[in-house]
Amino acid sequence: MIIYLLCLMLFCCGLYCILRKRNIIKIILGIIIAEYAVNLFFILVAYRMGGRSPILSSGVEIVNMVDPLPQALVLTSIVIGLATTALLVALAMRIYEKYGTFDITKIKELKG
Amino acid sequence: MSKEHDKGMSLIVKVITRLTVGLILLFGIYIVLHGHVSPGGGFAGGVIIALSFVNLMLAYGKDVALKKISKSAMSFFESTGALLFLSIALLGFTGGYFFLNFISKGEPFRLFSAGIIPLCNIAISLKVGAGLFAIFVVLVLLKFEWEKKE
Amino acid sequence: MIELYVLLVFMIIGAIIAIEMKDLLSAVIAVGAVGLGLSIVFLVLKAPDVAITQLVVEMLCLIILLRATLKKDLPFSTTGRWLLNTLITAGFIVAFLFVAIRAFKDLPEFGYPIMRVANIYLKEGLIKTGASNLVSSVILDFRAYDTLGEATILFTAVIGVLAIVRRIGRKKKDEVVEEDDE
Amino acid sequence: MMAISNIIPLFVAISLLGAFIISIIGKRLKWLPDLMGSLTTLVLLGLSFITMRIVATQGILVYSVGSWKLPIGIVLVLDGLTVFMLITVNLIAFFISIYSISYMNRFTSKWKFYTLFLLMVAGMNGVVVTGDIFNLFVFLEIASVASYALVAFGTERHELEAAFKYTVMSTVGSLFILLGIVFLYSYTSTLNMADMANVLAQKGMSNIVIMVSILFIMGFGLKAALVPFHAWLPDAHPSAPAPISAMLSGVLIKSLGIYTLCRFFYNIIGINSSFSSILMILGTLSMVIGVFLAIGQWDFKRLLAYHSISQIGYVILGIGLGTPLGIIGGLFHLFNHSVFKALLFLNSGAVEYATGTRDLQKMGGLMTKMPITGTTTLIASMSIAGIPPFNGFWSKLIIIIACVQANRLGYAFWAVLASILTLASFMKVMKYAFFGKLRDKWNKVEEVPVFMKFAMIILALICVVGGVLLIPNINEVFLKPASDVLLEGTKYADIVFKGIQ
Repeated sequence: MIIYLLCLMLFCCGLYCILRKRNIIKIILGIIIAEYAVNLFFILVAYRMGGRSPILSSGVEIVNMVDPLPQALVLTSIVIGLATTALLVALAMRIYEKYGTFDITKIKELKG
Repeated sequence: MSKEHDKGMSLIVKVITRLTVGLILLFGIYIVLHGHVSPGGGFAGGVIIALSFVNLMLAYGKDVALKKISKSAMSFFESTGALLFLSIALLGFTGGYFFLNFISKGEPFRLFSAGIIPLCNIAISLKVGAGLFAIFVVLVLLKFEWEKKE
Repeated sequence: MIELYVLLVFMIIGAIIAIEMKDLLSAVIAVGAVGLGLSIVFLVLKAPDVAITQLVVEMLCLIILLRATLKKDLPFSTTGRWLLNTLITAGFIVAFLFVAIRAFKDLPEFGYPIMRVANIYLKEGLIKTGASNLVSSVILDFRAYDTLGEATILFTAVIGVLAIVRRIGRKKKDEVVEEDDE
Repeated sequence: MMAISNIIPLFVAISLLGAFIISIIGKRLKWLPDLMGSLTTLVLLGLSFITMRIVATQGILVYSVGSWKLPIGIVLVLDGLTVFMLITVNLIAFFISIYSISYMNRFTSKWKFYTLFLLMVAGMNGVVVTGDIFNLFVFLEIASVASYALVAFGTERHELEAAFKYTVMSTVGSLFILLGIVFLYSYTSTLNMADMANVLAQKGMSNIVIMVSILFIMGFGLKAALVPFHAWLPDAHPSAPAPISAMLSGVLIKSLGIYTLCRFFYNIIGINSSFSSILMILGTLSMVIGVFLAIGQWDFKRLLAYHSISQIGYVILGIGLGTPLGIIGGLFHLFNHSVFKALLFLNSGAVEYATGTRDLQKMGGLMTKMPITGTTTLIASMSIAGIPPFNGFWSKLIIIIACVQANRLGYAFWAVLASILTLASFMKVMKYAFFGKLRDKWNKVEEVPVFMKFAMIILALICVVGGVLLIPNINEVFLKPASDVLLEGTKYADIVFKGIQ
């Protein structure tokens, strides 16, 4: 229970960074932190008290393995995070090239 | 700054890189091939392979690294890996289902077991290794061009 | 399970440092520390596959981000109505956490998941797929279709990055532009 | 003998195959990307019409990927709503790929464009056909990542900026969706949507369901650009190349936002009156605020983008009503909006192609020089404004009648008001862009190439004859099965379990 809360607090740190920081790189860092938190939450809900990793070895009977499904899903979600981050960094570098700054208060050609 | 990076880093770094880069590559291949019996798998192994090339590039500069694997080869490997994975999926239709594990499962805990899983791992590692190194190269070269202008 | 709490607190502190640090390079390195902490947490939670992947992905992310930020420390500017916006954000986060805490009461207790479907994987995974690494058997056999999607996302990102870094995007009518294709 | 249900995975496989082949050999053979793009989308369109027949004759089809049965593997589901969305997506995608053959000559690296375009189509088809919630998330991300790159395809300053804003907001939406999926998985211990519906029905209402609903409304609302979450749309849609604007406004926000919201609220947790009124309030807000913001715009594409927000509001309002007539109206408006908004964006692209500007104040009298673009724009404008006998009229009429029938006169009033304001704003467009005196500098303007004309004319024809979809015989195979899926609610689970061979 408290551990879930700590995990969501990490998520909120990332969210705060995305919403309040005015620097492109900081926003990207916020997204990365929030992604970490969601991945962590997925593994947390799969954990089993005193569990073993879900890898069999020959000749040994293991009874209490943790849930392998969320681990597989988190692998996918890490890759998705990497893809998004790579795209964001490419965009950020191009924006720096065009505007000469990472500050989004100075990058405002479009009106909201 | 750009000139330094064309040449690479200092001698110590170069020597250590030369000694370790092969091992890193080998470790990546090991992780890929044993994905179905031990932790790891195509994705992690592919990233390690990409990191070995990144290491080479950081230490020796872009010319040496791009001589080992050219840009067109990277792009080819990437698309081929993706296509290979899709064709494994489509070959499942021979057994009647998309993504059917159509090869015999073999004996557990051996290297040659688990049907299509090792093949999928190899396809993914090709794709991931080439793709991530391509992203890295593109982003680094992008920086070089406009730093020269300044 | 005390080490889990310690690691999580460490990660939160790392995240706060990363957010509040004025220097971009330090912020990126702090996020790297958070990622490494996450990797250890995965190991403690018995997810070695995820830990390895997180570790290598973390390194690659760090290298790419370092290349993007090197020698570009910039002063931060604050916009007008700073206090108001911060209050709104804080209010949103507090409301979010409040709803989440109420939802946690209905979740299964930490360490005792339901595992209705997962037990099938644990019992029959080896017989049906032949892979002793059950995570591998899930991602590449039971749910291989997801992995096809995952590989496609990475492919999309590579093509996307190649498309974004093109020097010249648009051309005028009948203009011939030398294309720098990779 | 191949089972008939093997057709379902082909929707993803064919589009991915097209994308991969273009990426390997497309840069050497310059003609290949054009051909491959049109051919792939044509095949997909043909397949979607075949599925319409299959569902009409055989009922719902369920496909187990890799022969793993329902709870442990991923299943693909083909029901009325899926067929409806497949036809909408692939129809628009086909005409847009034809249009792009000429239009994209103004951009470099055409093969990258077509690769990303086909990947986006693959993602949307994947979202629509899947019956597994995590799989839905993965394909949603494919479509989103492809669209981030496509918005920045021109690589000018404002395009990069718009793409960055879009990427950040959309990624936050994805994170909320993923968090919701984690809660659902922990609570139900399954990822299959049908299985999940069963478990949730047993456990009844709880705080988890409320939490997940909030997360999903925020997440999918960000993807669909409902009003409190709409800030990215007016930047991202105008900045993209015109075919991509058409694709984003026409189908992407619908298959990623509205379809998923419908599926979740109707088929997984089962709709009740409070969720229904949340959807209706969000819909009305989008409808009214979108149209008020649109009126003051002078940039052609930006104006259209604000109208997208407003029209999405109609769809959500109709679907949120929950009555049979309301749902039919909402879905019909979804289809109609795909057609006429795609057409309008293609028109704006044609004007930009010919004159090089998007500013309405600088245009004028283009009707004489570009008769086909002018006429098709006129048809599309009348459709979106709801003038009989064009398709937009029928769907808006049904939604308003449904509001009145359900005794929601307030909502009906706002719908009528938004419709009148839409008419006013499109009269402005026609007056400034196409009628009036021709300016001297546009004397050399020529009509656009033949491929662009072809796509615009066919879409305009669909706008004109769109009303026939309401004729009972056609309604029976296209709209009614789709609305039935939503009306059945959580019986969806039983149907899917029964459908497994």
